Amino acid sequence: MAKITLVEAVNLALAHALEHDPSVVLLGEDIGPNGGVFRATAGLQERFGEQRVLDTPLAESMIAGLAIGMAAMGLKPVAEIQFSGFVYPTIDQIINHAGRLRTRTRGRLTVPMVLRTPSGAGIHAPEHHSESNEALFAHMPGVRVVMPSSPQRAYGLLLAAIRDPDPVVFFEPTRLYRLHKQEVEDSGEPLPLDTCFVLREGRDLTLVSWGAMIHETLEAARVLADTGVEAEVIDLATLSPIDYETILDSVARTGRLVVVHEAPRTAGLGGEILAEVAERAGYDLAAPPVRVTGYDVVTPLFKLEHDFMPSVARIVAGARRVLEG
Amino acid sequence: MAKITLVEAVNLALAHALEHDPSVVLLGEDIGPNGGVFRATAGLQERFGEQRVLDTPLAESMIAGLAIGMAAMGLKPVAEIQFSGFVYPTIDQIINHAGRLRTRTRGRLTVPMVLRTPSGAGIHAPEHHSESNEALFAHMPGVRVVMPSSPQRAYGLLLAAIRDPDPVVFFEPTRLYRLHKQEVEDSGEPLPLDTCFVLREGRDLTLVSWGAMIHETLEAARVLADTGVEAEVIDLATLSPIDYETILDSVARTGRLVVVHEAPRTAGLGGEILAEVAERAGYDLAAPPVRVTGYDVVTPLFKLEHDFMPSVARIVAGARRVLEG
Amino acid sequence: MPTIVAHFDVPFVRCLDPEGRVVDDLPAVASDTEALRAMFRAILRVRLFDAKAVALQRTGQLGTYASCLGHEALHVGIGSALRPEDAFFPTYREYGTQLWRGVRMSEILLFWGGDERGSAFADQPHDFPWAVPIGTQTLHASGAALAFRLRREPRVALATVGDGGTSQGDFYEAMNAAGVWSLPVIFVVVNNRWAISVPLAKQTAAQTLAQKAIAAGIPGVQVDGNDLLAVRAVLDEAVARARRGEGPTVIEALTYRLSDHTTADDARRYRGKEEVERAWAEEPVVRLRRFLVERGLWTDAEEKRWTERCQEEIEEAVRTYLGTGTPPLEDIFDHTFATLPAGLAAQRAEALAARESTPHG
Amino acid sequence: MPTIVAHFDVPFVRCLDPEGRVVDDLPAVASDTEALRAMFRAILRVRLFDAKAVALQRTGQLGTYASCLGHEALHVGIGSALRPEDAFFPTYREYGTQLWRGVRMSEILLFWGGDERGSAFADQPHDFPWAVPIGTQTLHASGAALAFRLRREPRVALATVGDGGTSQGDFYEAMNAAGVWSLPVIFVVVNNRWAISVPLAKQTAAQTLAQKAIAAGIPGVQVDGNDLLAVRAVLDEAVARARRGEGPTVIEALTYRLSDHTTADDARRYRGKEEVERAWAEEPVVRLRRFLVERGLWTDAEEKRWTERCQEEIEEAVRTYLGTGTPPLEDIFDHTFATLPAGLAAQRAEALAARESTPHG
Ligand SMILES: Cc1ncc(C[n+]2csc(CCOP(=O)(O)OP(=O)(O)O)c2C)c(N)n1
Ligand SMILES: Cc1ncc(C[n+]2csc(CCOP(=O)(O)OP(=O)(O)O)c2C)c(N)n1
Ligand SMILES: [Mg+2]
Ligand SMILES: [Mg+2]
Repeated sequence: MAKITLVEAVNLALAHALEHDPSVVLLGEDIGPNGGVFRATAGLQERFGEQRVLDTPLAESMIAGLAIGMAAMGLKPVAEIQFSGFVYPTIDQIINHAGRLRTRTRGRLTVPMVLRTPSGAGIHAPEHHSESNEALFAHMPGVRVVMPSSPQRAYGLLLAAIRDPDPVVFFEPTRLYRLHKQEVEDSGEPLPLDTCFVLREGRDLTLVSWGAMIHETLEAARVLADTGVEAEVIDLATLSPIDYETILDSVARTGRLVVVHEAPRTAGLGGEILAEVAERAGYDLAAPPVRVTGYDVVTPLFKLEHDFMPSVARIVAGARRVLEG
Repeated sequence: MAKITLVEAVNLALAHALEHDPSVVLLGEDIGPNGGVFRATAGLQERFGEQRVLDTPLAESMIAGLAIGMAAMGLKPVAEIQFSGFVYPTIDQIINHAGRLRTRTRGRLTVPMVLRTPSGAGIHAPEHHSESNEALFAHMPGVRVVMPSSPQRAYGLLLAAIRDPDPVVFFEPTRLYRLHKQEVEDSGEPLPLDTCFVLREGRDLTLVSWGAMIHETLEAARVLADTGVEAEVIDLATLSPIDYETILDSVARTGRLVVVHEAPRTAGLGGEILAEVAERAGYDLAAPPVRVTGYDVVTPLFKLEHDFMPSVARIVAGARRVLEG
Repeated sequence: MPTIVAHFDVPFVRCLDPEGRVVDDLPAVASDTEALRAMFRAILRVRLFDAKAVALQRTGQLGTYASCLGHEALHVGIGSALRPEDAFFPTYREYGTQLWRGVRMSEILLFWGGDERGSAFADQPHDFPWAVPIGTQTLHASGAALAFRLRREPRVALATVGDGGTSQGDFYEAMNAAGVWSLPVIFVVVNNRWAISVPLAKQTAAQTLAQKAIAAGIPGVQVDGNDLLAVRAVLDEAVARARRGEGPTVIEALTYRLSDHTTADDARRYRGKEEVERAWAEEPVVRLRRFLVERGLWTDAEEKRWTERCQEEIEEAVRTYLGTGTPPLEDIFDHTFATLPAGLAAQRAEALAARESTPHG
Repeated sequence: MPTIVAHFDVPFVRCLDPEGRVVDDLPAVASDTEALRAMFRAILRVRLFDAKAVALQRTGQLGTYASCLGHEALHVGIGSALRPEDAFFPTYREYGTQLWRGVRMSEILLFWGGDERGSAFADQPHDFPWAVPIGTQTLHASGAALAFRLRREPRVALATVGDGGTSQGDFYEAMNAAGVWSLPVIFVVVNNRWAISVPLAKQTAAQTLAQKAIAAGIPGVQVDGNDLLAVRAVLDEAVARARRGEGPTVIEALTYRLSDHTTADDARRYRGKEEVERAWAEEPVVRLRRFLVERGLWTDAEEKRWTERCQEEIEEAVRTYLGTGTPPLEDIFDHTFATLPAGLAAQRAEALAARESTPHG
């Protein structure tokens, strides 16, 4: 079993799905002969043909709208949006139709589609290529939002997303695409979409994060461990609907919560999680919870992107704040 | 001074702006001879001409994109989106350009535009006409989000929004359009976009809400008052950026917080406010804060819309929860 | 002197003039007596239904309703040209097509009565529900057609879109996709001259809406949408082409919105009486009736009997509608996802509890 | 037999063939010797700049960069046809136009070097910055043109959009708006045959991209975009029409992306060498040079001198760029709104403090 990167794990999951389910169809810009600008679909058109892996015209609302029509007619489309800054034209179709068709028709029509898109900053990309906009989708009823943070989870969660009978927006953290390798068995085993993953156990405080920031969050946990503080690290993984049981269980033990995300702070998912924890477990909290997030500014071009993304130091400082109360 | 409704106050503010600032131009679907489907622009084209009040083709991305181009060239466009369910095609233009152009060009180009749109349920409207999606816009850097809850505030806040040098998304609660009348002086006086409004003072708990739900929230405060509980009621009014000083000041006194909104709960603005208060004033809280919100479902068609919108009873129950701790 | 590198014509098809006189070759269906009569009956049926729905709204028994008055021939033309396995993607007015394809009258009323069960279509498995966000349905149709094409099914997708809807980017994206993959999809542009209060001249500078097809490199044709036979002529050809794998067609159907935009609208604010009167002279029922009566295919007596039967059916549908009551509150939770997530289950319980303590009308 | 109700031709204009031979009437500017020489110099200048930018990226001194190799005549044609008070709405490749209109080389490098100050354009007050979200800029151009029209200013807005960009709904919405209000706007479709890896045939079934104008009822014309004189011929006419208040034009300029899509792309994955070689035979510099040299308007010696001057200018720009350093962190906060809201002020302070404790490169 070879060690592979996250983007290779995405490719592996897509190949597995194409191989085992004839209703799976990939569509997107440059996913065919070019294999996707990040190579997530490399080799797939060659292997599965132009009927299964479709290069589309350049139009994101179109990609989403086509996928809805395809899904409602029984296919399982997996659509790629090339960068997260270009996902906005899909929002109308996703919120007004993908997430609604089941309830609008009381189950008569459903939309088992996946919308894959890269997410986040940190790869020196051009303007509009580095946004984190998962919170917009997490606010949409009827839509699942998922973001893996390792090759194994990318593989298992993507398979689960493709098999899920409802629409899933699947964010892939570009910064992790090639950062780590991990052994990934091509077992076809999905990972559950209704639980977070506890990546590290700890009794002193709970760090919740997702996507690329898991990397800094784990690093912060290691830095804290050096000072004798044991942080529990939870990868949210499925960002909507959120598995609060795991989080509340952890906070019940640690009494301290820090949520870390790259997206802007205001109306980000950190607010959602702090609020729910405060609401449901306020008395468990030994100290006010803390958010460590991107600022409420446009993701800067790359000369300043590292000042925008929460650093290990900022996470550690947040943890200290919550530890000192 | 006549008493007028909220929609008439909107009309009055628009007329005032058109009258006093030649760079103000209105555009939108059916805002001309028809005066807008809610009559917000009634009579304005007749009075100010087709060069100032423009009926547009039917395309919301177009309306937003045109407004950006107009604004960057020195006009002050006030665009109307006919119902909030149709605002989604504007998101790409609003987040990628309206909210970014200033920082992208380091102040060389700016976008002093207003995007007006109705918001919320409760008027027995057809499908897709009853959504509350303010949280999506509140997550966008560089964009102000405003929602008035009375004729006076509609007048003053809309004037302020039009004069503001940056983009403002202005939500008008349809349920309040004709519900109350209030004396509104056509003074041209704007209201500030950086403070909430304390509508009722109280020492026992803080109720924060906005838009149409202010109505139920005030009613809940009256119900509570009957039982001897004095609730402070804060109209958030400017939903982004949020005036936390007023909220924190109130919570410091009351120790108890309930946020009420009609939008779905997950990743709604209630989460944002609870989180910020928990983070900055966690020790002031005598009891876990509470959100009373719409559910995480598609706004139902009108037979069930009243079950979706937070009722006075649900707000009172939320208040009791936070009072009893 | 520039050379000409591309060249396009937009044809217009009409078979019957407003007086019901034959003015061009008739399509094959014109010699199928029973088909003609069935279509005319369907036209009358939807007109009667539509009038009742407006009346229900006027008497406070229905929410806002969008009348299809004047569009009936087009609707029935579409319905009768398709097969059951084809898929239809309507806007919010195409009751004539929907009734033909198995949607129940009571479902239409439920939808406008604020009840999602109106889109559950007990007898129509795969057609899309009404698309209120203008233009979005055109992409669903192209997506469905892409599914048919990929699975090699001989099915056709058909979307309607209004004259106003042709201004939406989605429509162009849908046509363009259809062109690229030569999809079995038909876009019928229902040019009823108005988008609420905006007349066609303020909607676009295009002389015809059929020519919008040229942008996608696909055929576009204009048809008299009040002339059932012309509608069938162009549709039969478009459907046959699509089914043979020869690709998409755009059909601009000229008709007129004889009603207000919806019952919430007052068209007198923005359009003159004369224009509406002129439009009445071209409406679809009279000409087809004349055509049929002159050929001995329809009689006043028959029309009276048929009208009565329709009225009975309509009354029955209204009773079903009015008797349906409020949907179960659980439904709004239980159909959000295939399986209820934990958080939503809690909200469901909360909602049911709230309903207990403060029941609504 | 259907009647024909509308009829359209798409003209194609070329003045110089790839060998620089005159094949059609020349525009007025062709007799303005100094203008011709200035345009040719500008073409050489941007080609030299572009090569340097690619080299900077290859040596790790610039971020991802989108080369304009092969588009230079079109860019300079656009730049020279406009007046300073007109407004330009580019995609991300139109350096030739931008340099003509006062954008600095160092600004272009700053932008691709990850620095917002690259879009601050010290010498160009109102042109839009690069539009990376494909197609969106076309609406800004129509909006600007609407502003000009409402204020009765004799200004013209011009947007470029790629062949791929013509698939975006925004483009149709922009053209349609331009048609409705007869706006002084020009859309130049830069048909370089590829949208990253997607060839034109997979982008649209339309035989030409000029015909997309027909959907909006506005004139569309195709031009050899590698032929500066043809570009000026069609642009001069379109600009004059727009300035006279006669409305918009769509110009499809046929050119070729001789480079990879960006420096992050490897075009060998999806297109053959022969195609690129054929395209090199049609590139814009050679034919204009021949035309000028044959008329005694340009010499090798001049080209050598000019090349040297450009290289100096470019080196100076590179020095400025490389010497610019990281923008002040405050800027990302201070330009979010005209005035800094309280919450953002706190975040600004936090960011500056974080920078203090863990400084970055
Ligand atoms: C995206 C969107 N914008 C606005 C509306 C509000 N609206 C409903 S119908 C309508 C006019 C539609 O005109 P047209 O497409 O010609 O269809 P018609 O009503 O004439 O059948 C408008 C603007 C909407 N439903 N969807
Ligand atoms: C909305 C959007 N979707 C996707 C992209 C990614 N992308 C950048 S350039 C490009 C191809 C553009 O092709 P074309 O319009 O022909 O312009 P060209 O690059 O050939 O100049 C794509 C898909 C983008 N920038 N914006
Ligand atoms: Mg219409
Ligand atoms: Mg291209």
